[in-house]
Amino acid sequence: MNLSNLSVGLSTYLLVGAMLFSIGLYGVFAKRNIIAILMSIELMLNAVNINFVAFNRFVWNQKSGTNYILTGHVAALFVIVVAAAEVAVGLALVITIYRNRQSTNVDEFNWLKW
Amino acid sequence: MVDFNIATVLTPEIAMAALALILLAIGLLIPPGARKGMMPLTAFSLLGVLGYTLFDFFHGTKALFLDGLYLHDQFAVYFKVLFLAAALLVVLSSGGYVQKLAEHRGEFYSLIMTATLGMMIMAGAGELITMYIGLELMTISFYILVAYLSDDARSSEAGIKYLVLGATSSAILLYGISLVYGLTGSTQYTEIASGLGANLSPASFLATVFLLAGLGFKISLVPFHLWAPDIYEGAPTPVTAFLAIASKAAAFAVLIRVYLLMMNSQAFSGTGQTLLVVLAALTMILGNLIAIPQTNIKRLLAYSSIAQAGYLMVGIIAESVAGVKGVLFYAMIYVFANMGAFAVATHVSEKQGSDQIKDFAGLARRSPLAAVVMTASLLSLAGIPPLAGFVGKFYLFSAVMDSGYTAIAYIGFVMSMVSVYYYLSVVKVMFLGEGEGLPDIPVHGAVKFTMVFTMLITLAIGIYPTPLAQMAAAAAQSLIK
Amino acid sequence: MISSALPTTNSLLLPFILLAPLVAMLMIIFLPKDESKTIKIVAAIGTLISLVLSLYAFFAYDRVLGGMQFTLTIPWIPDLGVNLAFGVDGISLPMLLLTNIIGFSSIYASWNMEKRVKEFFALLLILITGVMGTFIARDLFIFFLFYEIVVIPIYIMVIIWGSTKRVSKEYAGMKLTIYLLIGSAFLLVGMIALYLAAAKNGQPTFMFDQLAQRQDLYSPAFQKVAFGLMLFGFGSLISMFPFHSWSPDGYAGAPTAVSMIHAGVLKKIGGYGLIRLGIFVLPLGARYWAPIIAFLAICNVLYAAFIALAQKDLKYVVGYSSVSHMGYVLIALAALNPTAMTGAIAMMFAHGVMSALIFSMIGFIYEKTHTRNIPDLGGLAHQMPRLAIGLMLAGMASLGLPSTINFISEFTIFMGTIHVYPVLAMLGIFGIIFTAVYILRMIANVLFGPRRPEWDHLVDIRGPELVPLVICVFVIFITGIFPNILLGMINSGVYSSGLAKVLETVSQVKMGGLF
Amino acid sequence: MFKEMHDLFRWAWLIPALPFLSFLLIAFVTKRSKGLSSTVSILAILASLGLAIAIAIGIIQSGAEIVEHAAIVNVNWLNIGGLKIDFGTVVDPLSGMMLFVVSLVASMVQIYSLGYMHGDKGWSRYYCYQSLFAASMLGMVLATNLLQLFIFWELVGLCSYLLIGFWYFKVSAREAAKKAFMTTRVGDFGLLLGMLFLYTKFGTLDFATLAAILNTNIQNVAVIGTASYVTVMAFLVFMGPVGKSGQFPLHVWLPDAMEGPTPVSALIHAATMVVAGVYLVARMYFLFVHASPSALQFVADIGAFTAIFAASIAIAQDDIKRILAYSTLSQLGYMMFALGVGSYSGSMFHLMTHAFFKALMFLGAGSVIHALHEKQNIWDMGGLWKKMPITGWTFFIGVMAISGVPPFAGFFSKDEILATALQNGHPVVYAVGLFTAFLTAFYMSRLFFVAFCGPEKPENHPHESPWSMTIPLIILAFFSVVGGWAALPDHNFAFFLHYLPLGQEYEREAINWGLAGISVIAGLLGIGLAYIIYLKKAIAAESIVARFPRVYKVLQNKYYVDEFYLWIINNIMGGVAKVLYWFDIYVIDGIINGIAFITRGSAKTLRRTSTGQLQTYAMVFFFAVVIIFMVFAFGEGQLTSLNPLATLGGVK
Repeated sequence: MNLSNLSVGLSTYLLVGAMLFSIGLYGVFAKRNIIAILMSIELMLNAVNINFVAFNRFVWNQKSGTNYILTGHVAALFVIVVAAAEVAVGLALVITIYRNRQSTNVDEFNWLKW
Repeated sequence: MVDFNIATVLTPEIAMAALALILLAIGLLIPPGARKGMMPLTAFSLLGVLGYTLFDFFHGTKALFLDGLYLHDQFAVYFKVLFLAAALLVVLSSGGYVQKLAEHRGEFYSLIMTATLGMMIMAGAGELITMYIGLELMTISFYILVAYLSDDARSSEAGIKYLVLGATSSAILLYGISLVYGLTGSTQYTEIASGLGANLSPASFLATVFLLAGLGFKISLVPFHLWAPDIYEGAPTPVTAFLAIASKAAAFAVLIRVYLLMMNSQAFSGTGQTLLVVLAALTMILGNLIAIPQTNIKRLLAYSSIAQAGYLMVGIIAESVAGVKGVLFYAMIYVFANMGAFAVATHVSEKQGSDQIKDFAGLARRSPLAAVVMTASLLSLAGIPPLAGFVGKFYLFSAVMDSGYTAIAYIGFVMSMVSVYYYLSVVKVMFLGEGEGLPDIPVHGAVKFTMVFTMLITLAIGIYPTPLAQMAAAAAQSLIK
Repeated sequence: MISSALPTTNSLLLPFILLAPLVAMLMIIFLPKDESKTIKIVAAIGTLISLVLSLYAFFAYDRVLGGMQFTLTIPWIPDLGVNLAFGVDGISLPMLLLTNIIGFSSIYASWNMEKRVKEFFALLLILITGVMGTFIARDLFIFFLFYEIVVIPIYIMVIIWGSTKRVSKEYAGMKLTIYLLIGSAFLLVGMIALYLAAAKNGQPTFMFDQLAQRQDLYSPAFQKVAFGLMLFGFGSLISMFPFHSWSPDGYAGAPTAVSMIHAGVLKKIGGYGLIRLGIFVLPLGARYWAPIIAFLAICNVLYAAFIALAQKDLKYVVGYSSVSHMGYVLIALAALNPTAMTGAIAMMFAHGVMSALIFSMIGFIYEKTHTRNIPDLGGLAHQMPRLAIGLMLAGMASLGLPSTINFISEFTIFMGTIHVYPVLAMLGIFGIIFTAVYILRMIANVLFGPRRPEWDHLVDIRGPELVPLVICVFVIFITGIFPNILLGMINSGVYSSGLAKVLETVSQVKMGGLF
Repeated sequence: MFKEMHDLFRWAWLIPALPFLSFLLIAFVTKRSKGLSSTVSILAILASLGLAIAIAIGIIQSGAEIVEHAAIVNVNWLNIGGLKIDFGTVVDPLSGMMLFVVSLVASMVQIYSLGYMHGDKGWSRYYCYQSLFAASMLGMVLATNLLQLFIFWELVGLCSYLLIGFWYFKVSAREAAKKAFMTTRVGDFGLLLGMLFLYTKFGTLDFATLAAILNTNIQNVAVIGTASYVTVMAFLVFMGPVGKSGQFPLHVWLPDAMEGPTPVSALIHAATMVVAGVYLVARMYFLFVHASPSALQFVADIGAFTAIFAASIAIAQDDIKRILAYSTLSQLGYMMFALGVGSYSGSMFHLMTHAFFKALMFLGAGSVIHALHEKQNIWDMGGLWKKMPITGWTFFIGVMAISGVPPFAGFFSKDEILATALQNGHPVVYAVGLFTAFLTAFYMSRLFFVAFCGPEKPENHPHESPWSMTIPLIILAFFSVVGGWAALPDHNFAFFLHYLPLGQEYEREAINWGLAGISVIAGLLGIGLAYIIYLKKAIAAESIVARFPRVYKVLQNKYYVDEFYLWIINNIMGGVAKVLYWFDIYVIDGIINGIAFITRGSAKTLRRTSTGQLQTYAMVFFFAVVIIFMVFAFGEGQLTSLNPLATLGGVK
């Protein structure tokens, strides 16, 4: 029997990435709690990471000389860092607004409109 | 590729980074009483960097280094000059405003610095990830700046909104980047351009649209503009100014590079341009229309700046040296015009404690200078000669008409005349209303300097645009070989 | 004809004319608020200087040589091909003189202004400068620049110093401004299109004469569209039917000085532009549109004249009458022959002086009686004989009484038009009857009739208030009795500037049904 | 001999110049002092009179020569591409005669006014206008081309406007002045058109040149089928005289013009200005001659109709000045139809004589009104002859003259006209003229008998007017007597300004005493009838009125022409004006405001799109992305086909 049929290919990764992304997007649209929304955003960013790594691994894994070109992996690392910073700031802001509004429900954050 | 020394080329960026840290440190170390000195300090250091960058613009060498990661051409330097000028003016005009924030004065300025640094990186990036880093550096600094009035619910609401929407949009942008990488195996503009070539898979469409959306969010291009008014209204006025001017300009710097170098493959351009034409038209129309019934000066300026983004898009649509030149020229004068308006808005709202247009009543009597500056800036935004806005619009629209799009020119000019309507209604309030009982508003110091300076520049460029035009032309040339 | 770049005294004349009011304006800005007397005097001196200089230009101009004189050309925006080019010929010189005459008298017409004097005169001087600039510019870009400069000061002056009658002054001001700006938007598109078409084979330029030289670059189709755009822009400025509705409201809302300048010269920029830009540069387009213009022109004449019959407010009467008179200018333009052109320009001059006079007189009436409603007035000749003389002479000029310049202008126009559009021209001439009706009605009901005790306290105009009266009346009659002073100049302009040659190419002399 | 005369003629321009000078003087210098103003004005006009007499003598001496080539002086006035106009002076018998008449009557009237206007606070203004009028009238007479004539024509119109409205505080005067200006304006419209066509056709407005062109190549004008064109021009030009000389249907302004001071009525609305129309037709006679006969026929018909029409109205009027006004109208009609029937010299002759006796009668009426303190109704008068002998006698001469009783002036002129009418084959016109002569005699003598004879009214305490008023009366009376003798022995007057339309020689013709007798009889009949009715009271006027009440009513109301015009102006014109104004405000402005309203409204609704809900924003953002992607992926072809849409406007 051919094991290669069982092998998990690029499309699988991309699919996972896409699903994660969509879930995250849904979370951003649907969740009422600001914390949850931040988490959903994290999901989206991680979907991106999966894409990067997958692409690098399956499509563009050429070498130059002896060492691989790891653009995708590096990009993923950067994204992780940035995401961390983003969430840090995000949580800080959540605290601030909670102090001001005694709520984390985004529906109530509509003082600024029209 | 001429040989060069990274140190010399990257000096501005390095300097900005260092300054950011130093200011942060000083802000923490020195006692609150002595923090008055922060503003001049920041201003002068910015001035130094600006001076160097200007010098760099005229005498610097065109360079592409770190394997094309980072570009050093007059295009990039032009934008750096623009960001630094904007930052400088913001800092100058924000002096009195920031005085009111007892704490964290140091952070404020250092955050401005980091944001500026982010923009500079965006302008210089020759590659998507670097661009993204710069963009996030800028955006995250802005998250904090927007929510800076920690005890003002509106400010923090604006912060939250900006954070969520900004993060989402950058996620989408990133997804696009990842797709591009997947399609071409590279994140460098030049290689992507060759990689995409003429083959158009749905994936490349998706990538393009995601990139466009991500950047369109930053330049508040309709329909990605919805965040702008809320954030602008909630944020501290100097931050609003900086957001409206510099971050938009930075996004444009990236958009021009990406669009002209990367997206612009033949098979693509037909649809792409039509699409951009439609979006630009929508931006101009919606921006100007919705601005009409606004009652809050910051919100009004927000919508007006959306409309301005529409005008700038026109230059990109032209897809020509002239077009890019127009964008560069207009972006620069847009800095001064908008800064004038925001400086007045900052000052008045600081003295008045509100941003309502009706509180500008009788400003002509209470503070003639402020009223005149406001009028001049608004009219420049509307593109009324002899103010700079007119020449800028002329460059943009003559370029786009030269490329064969006349409809957009009609829309653009008609809408800018419509914009006169709401600008004038502000002017009316300032000149007609006697504003009895409202106190006089004295203007002096750095704020006065900012107002007069911006107005003079606006007027001077409007009357004799040649020097700036030459700079813009050079920058545009350097971009398009 | 581009003069040598290095300026001579002659070439500096026009910049001086332009700068004099500007300098006065700057001085006023730095004068203290309450020095209203000084401010007025400074303003008067500033305009007087440019009036004297432009008079000098008018008489120093060499009619035999013709063409652009006192030229000054400085490359301004090289990459656009914009030159800071000044110069005057027989067409623009009368307009320049007119501007200065009206500017000077408008200062005196608002001599009793007490409210926010400083701002008022500063803005007024900007206004005058802007209008002057449009007439001496030899470069389309500069022309447009100056034209749009004037729009905003007008708005501010209307909303601050204006008066609210049938419509609020805010409405009037905004209507006036937006209307003209929308018009100028289309104008701008046309301008850019023209500029791009002219720059096809390199060498972008905005110079009127060079644009005109590059005829071969403009296809007929292009000319039609471009001229259409210009027509909309300039037409709404010269209040061509049906784009006239800003004008009566605007004049009614505006303060006296603004009404004087607006009706007197600003409107004329429309006609001037149509000649300089439309007919000079786009003759084929002009020819295509000419019949339509002629028709609309007659609509102007009769329609506005009729409406003027139904007016109660003095300023509305005059506002509509100015719309009606502009019809004559328009049909003359549409006739496309040198005689009519001469008449058109003369008419613009004549109507300018006349309307300045009549508006200043109405301004005084309003200032003294605080009403412009004709039924409330009457018998003012008893209390204010000088004012009565002024208003009556203005009225007589307006209905084209011989020995006023207005008559000769109208006559020349008819002479040039009658064989091109016989029927329309006859209808136009028919308009003089209605003009007579509403003007005489106005004069009779305002000035004559039994003495009204409620006006006994009024003092007749005197001192500085007499300046507009004296100047305008003098100009109206001196040019009316010796028409060669003005029409000779214009004629030399029409021929030496090459306009006549252009017109020959499109001359459409057709004997109408009667012939 | 003719040469030095010619040098004299070169100075003709002084005649209008002097009064104009005095006008300027009064207006700018002497208006403060009454005495000075009147003196300046009168001196100026007397000087002009002297010059005019000198020139007249010169003309008579130079005889036929001056007719062959009139003494013309021209200076360029306006010279532009496609339009060249000269100003100048023409001295020929026609203008000479007019100069004399005008300056004479003008100076008489100005002297007369010394007494009549005494104590009026508008004294200086009055003389100012008088001088201006004299200047323009004389200038018009001397005009060498149609435009120059038109300019002065309008100026005299202005003066008449000013002088009718001289007492501007009287509403009636104000309205009358307005009416006069507007009505004549209607005529001027035609005249202006005529000028334009003439110039477009012949490239000149100069009388001499025009005449030459028409005389020489009348055939080839006819050949290219433009004879009709000439006729059109003739009709148009004739519209001017119809307005100015108060021919039907534009006669309405003249009677109202009597609101002005009586001397003004005498000068402007009887002797000089109103005959300007006649003068113009005479000047442009070549045009009418070369036009199709219908043109002259038309002139004749209009004139004749006006003559009898006005005369019939005059019968039923009671206001002394109005009677005179209508008689003026009818006499103008006389002159007009004289021209129409080809009695050129007769018309001019009558113009002259009429100027004398009508001015005389107006001044007489003025003297009466003066004496009776502004009473104008003839039934309030009576028996004035005894109280005011000079006025009475002179007025009597006037009546005799106008009734065509020999040897008074009117007899000769009227006779010549009627004679020519019959000879040139216009029997109807002749009959009308004859009947008009009868009517004229009737109402004039009616006026005279009622006002001057019969019983005195006790409430009146009339007294003779001062010398300043009586002397002009006497002078004019003298001319009314001898003025006609110019025709003796055989139409010398006609010779004196004979006119050679088609170059044929002028042959003297003797007065046809038979025809003359008939017209004299008509006149005497009229006088007799009046005598019987109003002096002998043999037939009660009331009974006649009672016999035809409707006719009388119609006559008294002047055939309701004024009412008709008034109705038109108020209802038609006013109505249209109101409708158009409504249209302007609610339709044209409505569209503008509508656009503005729509813009603001849409802005208000669009504003609601930013709800403040960040999740909505996020969704909009994302779905926008999706839509754009769809458009991209599936709309490639369609969108590129949309691309031309982007270049809409077609400029590029």
